[in-house]
Amino acid sequence: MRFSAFEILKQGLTGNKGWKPHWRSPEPKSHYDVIIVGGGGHGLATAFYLAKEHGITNVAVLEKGYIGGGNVGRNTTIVRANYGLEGNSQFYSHSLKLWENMEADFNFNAMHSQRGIINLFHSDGQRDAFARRGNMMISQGDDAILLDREGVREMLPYLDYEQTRFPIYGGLYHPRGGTARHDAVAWGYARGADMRGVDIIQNCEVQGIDIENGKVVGVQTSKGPIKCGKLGLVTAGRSSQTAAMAGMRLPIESHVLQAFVTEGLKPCVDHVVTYGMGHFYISQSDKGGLVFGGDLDFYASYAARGNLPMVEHVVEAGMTLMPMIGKARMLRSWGGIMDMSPDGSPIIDRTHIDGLYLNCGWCYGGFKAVPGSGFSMAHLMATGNHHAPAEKYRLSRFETGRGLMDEEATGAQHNLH
Amino acid sequence: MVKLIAKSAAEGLLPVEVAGVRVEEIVAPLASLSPFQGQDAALGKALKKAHGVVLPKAGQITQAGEVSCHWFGLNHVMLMGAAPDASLAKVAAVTDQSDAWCRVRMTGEAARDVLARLTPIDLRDAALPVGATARTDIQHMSGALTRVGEDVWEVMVFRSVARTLVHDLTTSLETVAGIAEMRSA
Amino acid sequence: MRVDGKGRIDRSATRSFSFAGKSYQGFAGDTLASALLANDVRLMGRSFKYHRPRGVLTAGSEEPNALVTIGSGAGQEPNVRATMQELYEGLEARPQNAWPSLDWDVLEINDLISPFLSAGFYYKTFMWPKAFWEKVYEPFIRNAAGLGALSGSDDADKYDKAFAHCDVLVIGAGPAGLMAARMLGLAGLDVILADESWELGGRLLSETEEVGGQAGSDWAAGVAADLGDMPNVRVMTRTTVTGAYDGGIFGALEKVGHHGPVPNGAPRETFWRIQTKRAVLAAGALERPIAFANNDRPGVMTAGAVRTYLNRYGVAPGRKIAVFGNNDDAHRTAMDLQDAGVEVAAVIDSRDDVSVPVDAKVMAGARVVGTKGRLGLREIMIDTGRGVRPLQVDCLAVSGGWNPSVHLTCHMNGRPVWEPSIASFVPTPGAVPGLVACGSAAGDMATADVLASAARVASDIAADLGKSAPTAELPEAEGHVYAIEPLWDAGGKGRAWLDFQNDVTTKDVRQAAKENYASVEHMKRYTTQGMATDQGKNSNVAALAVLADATGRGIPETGTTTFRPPYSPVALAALGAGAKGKGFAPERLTTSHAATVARNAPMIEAGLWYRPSYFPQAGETTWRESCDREVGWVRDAVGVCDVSTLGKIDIQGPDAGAFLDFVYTNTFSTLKVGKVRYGLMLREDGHVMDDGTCARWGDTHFVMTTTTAAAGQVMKHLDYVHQCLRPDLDVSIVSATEQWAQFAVAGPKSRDLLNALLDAPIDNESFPYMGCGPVSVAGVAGRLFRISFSGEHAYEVAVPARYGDSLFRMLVAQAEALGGGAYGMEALNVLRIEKGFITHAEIHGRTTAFDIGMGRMVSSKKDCIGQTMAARPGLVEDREELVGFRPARPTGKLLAGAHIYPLDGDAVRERDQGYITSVAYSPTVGTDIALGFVRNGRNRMGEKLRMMDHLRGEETLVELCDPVFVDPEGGRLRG
Amino acid sequence: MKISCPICGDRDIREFTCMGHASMLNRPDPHAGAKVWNEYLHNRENPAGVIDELWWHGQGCGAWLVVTRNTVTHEILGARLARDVKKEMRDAG
Repeated sequence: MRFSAFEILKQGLTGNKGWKPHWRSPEPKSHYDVIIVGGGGHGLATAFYLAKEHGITNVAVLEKGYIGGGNVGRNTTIVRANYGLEGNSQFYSHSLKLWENMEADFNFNAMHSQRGIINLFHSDGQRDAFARRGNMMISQGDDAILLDREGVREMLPYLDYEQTRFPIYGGLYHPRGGTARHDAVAWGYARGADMRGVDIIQNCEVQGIDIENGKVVGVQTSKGPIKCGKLGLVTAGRSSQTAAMAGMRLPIESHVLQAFVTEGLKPCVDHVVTYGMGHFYISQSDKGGLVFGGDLDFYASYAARGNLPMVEHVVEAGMTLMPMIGKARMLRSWGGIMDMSPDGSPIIDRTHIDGLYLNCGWCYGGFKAVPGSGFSMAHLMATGNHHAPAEKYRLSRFETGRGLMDEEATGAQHNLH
Repeated sequence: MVKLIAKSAAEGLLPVEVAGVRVEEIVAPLASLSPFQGQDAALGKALKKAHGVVLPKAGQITQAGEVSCHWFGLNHVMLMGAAPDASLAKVAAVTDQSDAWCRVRMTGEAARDVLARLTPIDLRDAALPVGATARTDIQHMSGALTRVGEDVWEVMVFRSVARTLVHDLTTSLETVAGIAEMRSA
Repeated sequence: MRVDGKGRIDRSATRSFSFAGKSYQGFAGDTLASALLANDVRLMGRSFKYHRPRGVLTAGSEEPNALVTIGSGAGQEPNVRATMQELYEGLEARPQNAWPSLDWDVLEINDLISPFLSAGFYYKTFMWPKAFWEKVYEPFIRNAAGLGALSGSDDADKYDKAFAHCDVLVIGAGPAGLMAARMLGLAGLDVILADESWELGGRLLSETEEVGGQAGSDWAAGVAADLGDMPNVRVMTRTTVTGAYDGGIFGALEKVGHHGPVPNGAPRETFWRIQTKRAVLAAGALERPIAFANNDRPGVMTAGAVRTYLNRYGVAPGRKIAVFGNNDDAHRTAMDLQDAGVEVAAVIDSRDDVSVPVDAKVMAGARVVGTKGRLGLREIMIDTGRGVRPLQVDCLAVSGGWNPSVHLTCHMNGRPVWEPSIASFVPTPGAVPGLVACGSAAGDMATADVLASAARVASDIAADLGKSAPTAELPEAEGHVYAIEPLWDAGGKGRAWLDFQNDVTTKDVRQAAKENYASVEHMKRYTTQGMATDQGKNSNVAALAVLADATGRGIPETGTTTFRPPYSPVALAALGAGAKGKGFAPERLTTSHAATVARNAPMIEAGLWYRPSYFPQAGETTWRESCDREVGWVRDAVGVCDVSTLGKIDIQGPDAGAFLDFVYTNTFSTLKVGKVRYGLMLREDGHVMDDGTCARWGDTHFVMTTTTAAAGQVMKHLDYVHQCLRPDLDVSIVSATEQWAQFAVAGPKSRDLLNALLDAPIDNESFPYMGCGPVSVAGVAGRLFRISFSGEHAYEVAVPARYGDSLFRMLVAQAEALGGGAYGMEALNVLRIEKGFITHAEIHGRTTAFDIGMGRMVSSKKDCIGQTMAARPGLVEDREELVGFRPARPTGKLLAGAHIYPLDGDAVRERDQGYITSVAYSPTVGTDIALGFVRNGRNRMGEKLRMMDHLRGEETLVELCDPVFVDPEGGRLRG
Repeated sequence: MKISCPICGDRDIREFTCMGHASMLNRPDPHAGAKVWNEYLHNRENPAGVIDELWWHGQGCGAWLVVTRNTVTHEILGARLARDVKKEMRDAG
């Protein structure tokens, strides 16, 4: 069924009784050409692009819970291509271009809203660093505008320009940045993949990886063994566990990042705003809730929930930057499990095991990467070659030191990225 | 001949008194003592001999007249009220800290309610009795908190943040006083 | 309508208030909702999506409909639950989410086109044309959505945060909470009893039942008085426990000043962090409505809420009231109304065999299946099993049963368990360590059982904590069995609401299931069920029952979504109290701050410190003029700059030298006493962490300096290295940053200046370049280091901080006498760039010792932090190396943050050669100069390249050069 | 979350900073080779369960601690002074 205004009209007039499942719930087949472990955004996107770009449709996505139940459904929905380092720059640039066409690709409105992102800076030194980044963005073909204090004030009149602890010197404005309806991205890819023949199998936990003579041959699951030609591990915060089934130890620590939403409010924040000094970022959802977040809680966690010190710290940053949000009330807080890598950048690579591919290390920037990650992972799995925009995402870079992409410049301590 | 004029950390900021709680600055010599490996007992002896005070256990203070010794962290005590005797340097690293800290004393029944707004530690009698001290967070500042009397507390933060400390204490004093006024209304 | 003789309001204390511009009167003890109902105002809000007219559904914090805006101007507060807002004189409330008025809301049109707005409709359209999303569709959706509005500006209200500690936190002061708190208090434990109301008693304040032979509310008052007499019990009213966190920490919000004018200093709210050993969840239960067609009209409310309005507030929410339920508890409403003289039109019970001792029509085996009345309930449709018949009523009290308040037990990922006997979920024991539920929160519905379970829990906890609780004397209380037969969806023609605020109906849930959003989480996210301000408190259980039905699964298999903190929403101003303006982070001031500000120097933030940007003089109109002058002073005469913000760390002990050898790349154990050495420190990953100087003050005593930016990081790092990697080393590390006020005195006349203040003059012999030692400064014991960050003959002089202000003034006065003066950060930056000295602009976290040309400083003779990883091939091959840049033409402009490209071709990423980190106009050189990094730059000196700044539209031809622009031989340093 | 500091007793985690896995104590010999160093600095067991972690009581006594904690439940099972743990590791060779 193709979605359209006409379809809505037709269904509305007939009691909304004719809607069909957006994806099937098949039983697993005994063999797939490709199995993707992990039904999150990255996994579903990988399956989608395997089918769409490479015609590989004998594909299963195995999800131990419900699809989109991980970070794609619990993030702060920011989409951007404003990275400063070679490697990341081209990758996120490509990913943003995919965002700009994905809704047409999978016929589902993910409400991708290019409302613009403003990264504030608070000193001359930060301005210089942002200028360097902005110049990188433009030289990559993306958009960036350096705003001075007055330029920021024009766009964001509600910030505190007088008393805030770290004064606003200006901002790096990325007009094509924005937000999207996070769940819809997962559902859209699921629907798109399903329409192309991919089997999405929920409540199917992978419990073992079968390797023969250094080659992957299948997986053991809670729904029985399934054979495969190639296997992609796309399990984000659980990557260490899935890789361990193949005897691998990854450069990943899993940490909790909290996010927050307020009660619904009439429109008051029209962009995505990030506050460099306070690890605070905010936007307003179409429903009216202020969606915001900050830094990791800093301790390893699989609990998908955090604690008060970081809750308070994040809100305190918000209060010094934009005290007008004081009367908004926090409605809900939650956490995601972040696969933190040693340089803060991801891994899309093959492994030493034939047919086993790895996609992880997205830290807390995975949402905007979903299309690019899926596209590049599919390319790698289908062709055996690294997709050019993602070719730097090698596992070996940590040992050799070649091509480290430490955007935060904090070094090899996983929780500092 | 030129002469340098001394200024205390909270000069011009204190004393402050709100609703019966008084905050004032204490100025006295401070020296951090950190015993070399295996020299704890020797430091205890030297301290006793030179200054009459006992080496405090973790979380405790000891006192002899004007001189006191506050536990101040891992492997670390602070001698207060006297310049450290030279004998101490043989067994411990000695660092003059007389000018490094802003030290204030807060007196009054509501002082505990004021502090409960600034520090996460347990201020109940059982947890922090008279004579106990703690290194802790004072409103995002690294600080030391000591209970020197039933309603008498000492707060120490770095000298550079003296103004912030006084601001935070004053705000909390006003909060506590305001709430009391509301309750009595 | 007020009912005589009922309620706990003070009828002698009238309170005037306004709603939607009209004035009304209520009484002290009313909520805004009860006072409006007393004035026969039923319409209080509009729903989120369809803008349906809505009245109160509940009498508590879970209210989804009656959300109003309180106050006006900067401090206006949106989304206030009228059911929780205490009435006070002069209260101004306004409706929200309705335009132009609550009665006539244009967007009510959405209700008419609702067939096209079913679950998830927006995922299926608004995609064409693409550009319309941001420009047309989204703005429309955003404006239609949302509830109340923020003022958009800062307000003057004060908020507060505090910590509390106790042995036992009792959450809720209904019968269970009171019982438990009294026993725990008597056992001698420190107890905090928190309740969201201003009065203790919970449901007892809303019911007519007796406890201990007296009115339940009197029993509660008696216990409250007992608790008030116990010094170890702290009663916190108007306090909602909002979250359960790890380690026995709970968040709680106290509404200190929401019920009237707030005196100076007092906050509106205090956010508490309560640390406790144990907690008792005595939060009671929340009544749930039943879904039936058009069950959302003003006048339809929960049966328990009707009793609350009647018994607690003396208000009958209608003149002719019907009661509809599936359980015995609903019958109480009919009885109480009848006793109070309010007409009960009918009691409709979905169960077949019921008897109710009321003088009204009792309809067993019947269901309400429809309603009428545009702005308020006028009529209900009853399916008696033998046909549908109308009944004229203006209020319908509905009870679908009670849901234990399990929310806090879910905050740490606990899942509640289905309890068929009450057709609801109860807490999983141990879901939050240390927290035990009792009373109706644990599923005990009869008051006698509630009291007994509270007593049991209290005595277990007391024993656990080593106290013996007094034997519980259980007061006599009602012990009826709570009989219920589940009824989720009574049906009828039309939409039946589950989530009132978000307009989620049973049809939406069924449609979601059909579209394969069959997981409860998918259904929630697809339909927005449970995502409104009540977070599904009123609707989640019924919604998943409907989902279970639609998918053919049982309720337990269907599972629940997760309740997460906060239990009820918390103002950001409370969570972030104290952080507004400067409160976000401490302000660190140097001892020269006052004197510097007095000289009109603009202050800039350097980490938490404030430092002067420059010291303007009369006639100067730009910072550049001041800066150039200050640079000239240092180059030609003498300048003074406060450098106290640099980290100063005392490293003492027999192994101090060995320790420094391990943390610095170069060797310090060989440094002579009285000498200073430049040191480079790496992170373990081989990149540069910090640089600075370290002086050997004595045999076993070093004084390390760090950069201002990295002072904290380095201190932490040294402690880490010592405690975690080398505890074998006998060394003590103490920060002395704050002990010393330290000033750079730089320039050819620096020694002249110092000799005017030092008690014993110095010369090049006693203080050669990189020498250090004690000095007497105007009679005060100080320290002197001959080091330079400007390339000039320079010193840093330190005195105990108490003398800092005085010494700064004196140094500046002396400098001025010598033709110089104070200089700020701008000049300091120019001076160091001229000399090619790096700061964190260059050692920004991704640079290696190799990159900055200090590869040889990483000694291979010893192990040190970072040494091994710094040797990785990627850290020494094909790197971007530190270089200097000059404009090829003298007027060429350089910009920090610009990138470097070859002369020909496009300035695109693929051709990127490097970037500029620091730029200054050098008055000494007479052009812009810059530092930065270029691929293999050290081998490309003299090469011409193109600087391109896309952002600022600047393109400059540059020449690569040595990063030292001034005095490369270093003669001036030694002068 | 509260950590029971062996020196200060129960303290709110807001007084602490977490550095990550306590395997950092096990610093290899400088000549141990690229693979060993890569394992040490980058690769992690990352258990969904009990972990030893390094925490610094920076807003307290200044001690570095090895805290044993469950990453799924956040339960704290114990805390020891890192220097003691390190000394034991040295003694054990």
